[in-house]
Amino acid sequence: MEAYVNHYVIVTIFLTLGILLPIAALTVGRLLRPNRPTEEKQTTYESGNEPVGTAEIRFNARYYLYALMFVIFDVETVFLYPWAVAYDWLGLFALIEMLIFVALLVVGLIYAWKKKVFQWNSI
Amino acid sequence: MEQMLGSYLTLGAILFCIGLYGALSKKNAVIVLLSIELMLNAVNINFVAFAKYGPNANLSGQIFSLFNMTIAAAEAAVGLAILILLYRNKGTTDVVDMNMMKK
Amino acid sequence: MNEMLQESLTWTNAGIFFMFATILLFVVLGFVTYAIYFERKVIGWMQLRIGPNRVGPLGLLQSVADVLKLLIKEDTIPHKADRTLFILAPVISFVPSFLVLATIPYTDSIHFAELNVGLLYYVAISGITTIGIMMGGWASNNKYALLGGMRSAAQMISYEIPLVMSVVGVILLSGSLNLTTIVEGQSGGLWNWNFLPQIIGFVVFIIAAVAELNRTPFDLPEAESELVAGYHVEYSGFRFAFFMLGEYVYVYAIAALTTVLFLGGWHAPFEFLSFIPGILWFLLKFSMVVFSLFWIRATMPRIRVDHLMGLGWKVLLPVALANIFLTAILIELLN
Amino acid sequence: MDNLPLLSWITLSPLLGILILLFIPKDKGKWIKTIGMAAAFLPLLFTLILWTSYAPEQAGFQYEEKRTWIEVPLNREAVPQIFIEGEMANVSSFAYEFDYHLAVDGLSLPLVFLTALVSFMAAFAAMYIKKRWKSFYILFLLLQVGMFGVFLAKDLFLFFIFFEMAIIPTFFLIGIWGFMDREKAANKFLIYNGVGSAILLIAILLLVNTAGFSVETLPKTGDEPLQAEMVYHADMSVIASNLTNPDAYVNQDPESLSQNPFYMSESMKWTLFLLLLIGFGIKLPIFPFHTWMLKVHTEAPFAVVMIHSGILLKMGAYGLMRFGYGFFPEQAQDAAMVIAILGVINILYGALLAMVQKELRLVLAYSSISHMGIVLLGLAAMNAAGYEGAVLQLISHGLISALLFLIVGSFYQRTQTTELSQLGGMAKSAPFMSGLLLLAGLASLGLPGLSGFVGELLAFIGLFGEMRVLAIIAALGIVLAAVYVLRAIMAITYGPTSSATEGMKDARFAEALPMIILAGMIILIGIYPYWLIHVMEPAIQTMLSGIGG
Amino acid sequence: MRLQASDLTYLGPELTLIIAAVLISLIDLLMPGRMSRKWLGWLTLGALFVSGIFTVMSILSLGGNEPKEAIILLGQSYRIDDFAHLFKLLFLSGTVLIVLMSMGSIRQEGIRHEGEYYYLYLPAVLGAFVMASSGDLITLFVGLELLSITSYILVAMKKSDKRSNEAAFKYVVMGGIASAFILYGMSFLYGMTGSTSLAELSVHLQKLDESFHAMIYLSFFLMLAGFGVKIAAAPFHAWSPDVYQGAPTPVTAFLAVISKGAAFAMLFRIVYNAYLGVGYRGVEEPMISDDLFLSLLILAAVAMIVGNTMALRQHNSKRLMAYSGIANAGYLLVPLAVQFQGLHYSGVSELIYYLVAYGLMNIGMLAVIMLMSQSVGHGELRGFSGLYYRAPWTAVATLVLILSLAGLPITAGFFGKLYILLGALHTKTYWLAVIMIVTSVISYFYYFGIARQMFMRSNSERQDVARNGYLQTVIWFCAAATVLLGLFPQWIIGWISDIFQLSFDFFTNR
Repeated sequence: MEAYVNHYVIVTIFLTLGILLPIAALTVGRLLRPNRPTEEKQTTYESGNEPVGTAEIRFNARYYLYALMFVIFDVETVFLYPWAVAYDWLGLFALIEMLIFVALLVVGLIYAWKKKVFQWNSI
Repeated sequence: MEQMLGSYLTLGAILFCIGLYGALSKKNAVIVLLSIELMLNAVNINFVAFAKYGPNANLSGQIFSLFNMTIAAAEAAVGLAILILLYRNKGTTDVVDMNMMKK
Repeated sequence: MNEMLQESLTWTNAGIFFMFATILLFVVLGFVTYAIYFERKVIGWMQLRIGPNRVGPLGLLQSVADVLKLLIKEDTIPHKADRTLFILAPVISFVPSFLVLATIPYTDSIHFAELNVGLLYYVAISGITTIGIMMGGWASNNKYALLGGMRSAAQMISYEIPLVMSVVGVILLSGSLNLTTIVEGQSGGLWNWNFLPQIIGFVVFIIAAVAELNRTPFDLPEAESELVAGYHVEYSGFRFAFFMLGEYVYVYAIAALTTVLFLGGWHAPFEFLSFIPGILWFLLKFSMVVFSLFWIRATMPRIRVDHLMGLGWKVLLPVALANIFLTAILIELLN
Repeated sequence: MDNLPLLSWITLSPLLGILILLFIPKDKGKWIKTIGMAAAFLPLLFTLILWTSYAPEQAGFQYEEKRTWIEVPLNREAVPQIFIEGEMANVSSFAYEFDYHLAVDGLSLPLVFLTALVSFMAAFAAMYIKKRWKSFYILFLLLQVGMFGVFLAKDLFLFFIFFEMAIIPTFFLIGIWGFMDREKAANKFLIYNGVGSAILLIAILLLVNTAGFSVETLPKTGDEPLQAEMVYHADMSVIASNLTNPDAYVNQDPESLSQNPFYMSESMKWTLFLLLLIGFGIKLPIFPFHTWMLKVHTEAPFAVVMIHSGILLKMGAYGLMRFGYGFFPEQAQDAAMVIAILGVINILYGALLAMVQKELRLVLAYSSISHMGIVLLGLAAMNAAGYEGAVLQLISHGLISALLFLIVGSFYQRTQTTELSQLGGMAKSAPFMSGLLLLAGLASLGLPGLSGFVGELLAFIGLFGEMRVLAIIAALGIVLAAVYVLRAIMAITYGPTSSATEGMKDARFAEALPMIILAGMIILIGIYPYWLIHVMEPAIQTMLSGIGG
Repeated sequence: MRLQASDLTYLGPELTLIIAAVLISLIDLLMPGRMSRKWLGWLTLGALFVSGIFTVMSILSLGGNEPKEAIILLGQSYRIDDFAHLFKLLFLSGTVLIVLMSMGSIRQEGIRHEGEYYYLYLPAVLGAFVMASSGDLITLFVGLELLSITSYILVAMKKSDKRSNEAAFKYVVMGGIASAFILYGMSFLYGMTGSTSLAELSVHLQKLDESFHAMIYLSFFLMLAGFGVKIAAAPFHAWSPDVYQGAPTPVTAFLAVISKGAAFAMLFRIVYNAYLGVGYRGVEEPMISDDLFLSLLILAAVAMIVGNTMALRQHNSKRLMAYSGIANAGYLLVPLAVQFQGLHYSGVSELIYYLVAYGLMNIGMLAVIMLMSQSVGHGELRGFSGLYYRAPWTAVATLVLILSLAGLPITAGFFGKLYILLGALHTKTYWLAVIMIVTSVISYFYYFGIARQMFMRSNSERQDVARNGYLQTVIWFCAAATVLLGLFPQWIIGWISDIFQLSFDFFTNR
């Protein structure tokens, strides 16, 4: 039990360090760097042109499709990992079950493929 | 460890209520969907807490929460897809504007 | 440290853990500094250039100078940017990169947290970086940055799937998610290392890893010629540095993970070489992987964006899935 | 003759007409009318056959037809075994059983006859219908089936179905072929009757669930353990016998029998009686529930009003007698005073309002309410004379109001109005119809020698023996009846000829025939009521025996 | 514990559906784009049919077992019993009608993904199967979500129609919230007992001491709220009118009949397996389960009252059907809410019979509505005006369906209500019986409103009624079956009681 807690203490320490470093570095930077903001410096960079409109626009729906595909297949691994870990116990029966499961997902993949989800049209 | 269970359940309940509140009162449809996810995750906390500290602790709670995650993902996927469709056709994700029927 | 992990937690112990972690942090920072230098050198030599050679002997202090320059550079935040998110983004993209290092074992005695779910932990935490990158792209309120951020996110999530799937074969072989156990499963020589039985998985893993790192040939998100600089176009000074830092820490992490998962970790390739300490073997393999990553960068041209996505979904994913079942069936047959 | 399913023939023969009508194109108006009338005649024919072969002196039901119709099995796991007469028996089946059970007795027979006659006459009167004959006759014939079924069904479930079957076609008949405000009238009709039948349904189901329960042991075969069948019946005879039998489950206190779910407490009986009273009372109609019927009388086509006023209202009275009084005589006895008061209210209220109406149809509607009050009085008397009076009043009112509406319909045909102020001087242009109208009016006010008199007289005699004061007050209604009837008839037949009645033609033969027949029946009953009383005597004696008085 | 190859025969119905769904979707993908998709509809029908055959075979093979016993697969998580079989047959036949409706509406409803429109019903029905058949909370929930998620997509099938999108989104949100509630309730159920298997659950629940009683209530009410949404019972009904109106009409029928039926099957299993007789507090005190059943009764009453009164104000025919569905959810709750006691053990057959009746009349009525809106171009009630003149036969069939909905003889709807009423009176739940009857009378107003439009109004819409073989088949089948089942209810009920025995099929655990 102690070991269990200790390991996560270490993870927490890493997390703390990970957060501390940027804070420290940026604080140090703030002390060292000059700070003379002007209007020009703070405009959005658009290859030297005056910026047009904002960038908070609708993106291409294609990105969502990727996100959806990602969600589906990433969740698949939720089942694949435990199965893989316990594979030696589970044996053939679970293999076939998992095959069925993955086959169904592959059907989904084919569906997306055929519906041209993976066809990237610019942007 | 008994107290642990209580705190987890309280956390779950608080999250669930926040989620419910968000789902019922928020205007932005995306936040509504997020709130639903929050509710489902609150339930997962419950399951995992019971699986660890419950009066009859065993693994099935964790298994249940695995299934929940999957299902929540699928639901979110479908929900988002529908939301995109709606946004394309109506140009808004404001829940208040969803009153086409009922007139 | 190993013994301390078994004891119950005290403030002293925690302090010692903290110290070790800090040491690692500095090691990593040192690695990053010299990895950048090394990369520039390697690429330079490969392209028949000299590479950095002005600052310090052989240009060894070049990266240090770069860091200092970034440190004292004025930091601007555009007016139109979403200030909170803008500041938060580099932190969010950096923190997970360091956090994943907590679970990597260097030898059977030198390691930090030994989590039962180590691999899962790595996969889960590393996914957070995407959010930081997206956040940066969005918060800048700049079209290039947004496009870069979106592309980056799309690419990272697309390649995360094959990455995650390709290691399932390894898990099947070792029956554990604990990285130490995985390494121990590979003891007994070169032919026991996972990259041989898992050659398909290994290849998929490397390709996906390179893409995850946003490195050439998959560096679309920061393609200078197309998107100016991608999601961090509006960043400067140390905020920009943290994006860079995150990327190079991931190089470290991926190289270490590859070593652990596929290259037998601290094990010697042959029995008779096992007198050499494990840490050296580890470092050797680790350096090889890092070198290969730079090598790839030097040799490969950038891939086209539509090919990039197609490759991930249409090739790597099916191959990774096939690999899983091939492995499973082979295990079933051999037992 | 006894083995012929005569009652089914009576009830279902109109369906034959429907079947034929379905195949006739709807533009062949003449054919449709002929077939419709012929189909409406069939039951009358069978009823006449029935009457001739009916054994009037015999008490109880005749011509029984019983077939199991719906047998809904219930889960037997609740009670696998039952204790019967000191022996354990296996329950072999447990079910709801609803039968197709028709039978006729002295109470039903006159009403069936009335139905057959009046509906045939109404089919004649339906000539005036101007549109959509086909659907009219189909609905009309369906309605006929429902009415016969109500008077003949001996199974409560079947009764209810026929009861509803009479409501729905009427709804459409009013709503499609009625006058200006027809939809409202149809709706009002539907809702009131819907509520009525809903109340009825509760009562019926409660009865089925308690008094309908019976256990029947099967004959024992060999060494097999005893087999028993537990059945919930909806059959009238089963329910009635269970209610009267002190050994039946219904009457056994839960104290004596552990957890007896069938026990019917005194308050339960009262509830059921009241439910039946209200359910049928809406149909009858009893005073506060009467408004729907006024609307129907003014808006429905005349053929439908003939049926409605002539027969449908009688269904309520019939049901009340058969079920309310039949099942719960003690409660009826106790409630006699209330019912009598309700009757008096009906009589006086109807009569008073009839006096002030300006529309002929409303006069008749209120007079119907008044006459139904007399039926209630007869029922409240709870003796032979009262019952006979009530039934006779039903029959005679059925005939009279059918005749009245037939004539009024003919008038309307010629004048397009039934406003009293616009009619007048009919006696000149249409002496025949005016004469018959007068006859019907006189019958309605109870002139001796005509049918109305007999019923009223018997009902009053019955009540006079029991509740003298009420009888005297009610008699006032008779006087009022004379006033409103004569006022209305005078206004139509005499006085200056109005523009509407100018140059009006008298009845054609086809119109006159049903009028003559109806008038003939009125006179026949008035002169020689014995032929009806003689038929219903045994049935009424049976009913009275239930009261124990 | 593990699945044997021989057990696969029992899973025939489910396997057929899933294989067919995969195959048909692949066929749809690989088929050239220009080819007619209509025969995918026929394939779907074929799959449903085959699944039906397997179900019947399974019933027959169960009947052969002496003594009768349910087949329990996969570690008690899946039960093959006649309770499930009956529901499965109901779902299959309902879906056949609905697919026929879909085939008759594809062009008019403006649906571009024709293949999906057919074969998505298959996984949805599979979800319903799993709900009816599972003996474990996890499986129950997975089935529920399979059904829900597929129906979210089906509701959104009219891609370019804003109403459809909006309805789908509302459905997703309400469905998601409902799922969360159900899950939350399940989590407490699991927490108290440490088991997700319904059979073990009930054993544990009976043994719990006083301190858990509050949690029993909590778990039940949370689940009830969730299921209230799924069955669209007031006060959890807010979504249903909008969703019913916005969805393509066949999908509306699917939601109204199959979804609801499956939720009832699931509710039945949970309530009776887990909560019956739970929470004994002493001889004089009422048991907790009595309170729980009382709450079900109240829910039923509220649903009837709200559904029927709100329906009075509707002008749109599909919204009307939605409110009628809410009221019917109330009626359907009655056999569930009336506990098994005394001589009353017929809750299951009451529920199933009324579901059959409800399915027939609802599907039929929605087919009529679809036919009408195809002819006049809108779904308002006035579209029905003068239908009798335009299409007398359709009008007559509609009248039959209306009578059934209103609960007038001689129709299946009448007998169904009567049967439920008998059950309620049996257990002396008089107040509920009265509410049921009174609300039925209220319903005459709006049901006969349609009849008035059809028969008594003149023909304000001049259009002819569209000819549509599929829809007309559905309408006539439903009308005919409604009358037949009203005349001879024992055909169904007798058959149910022949094959189904509560204690063996529903309560046993191997």
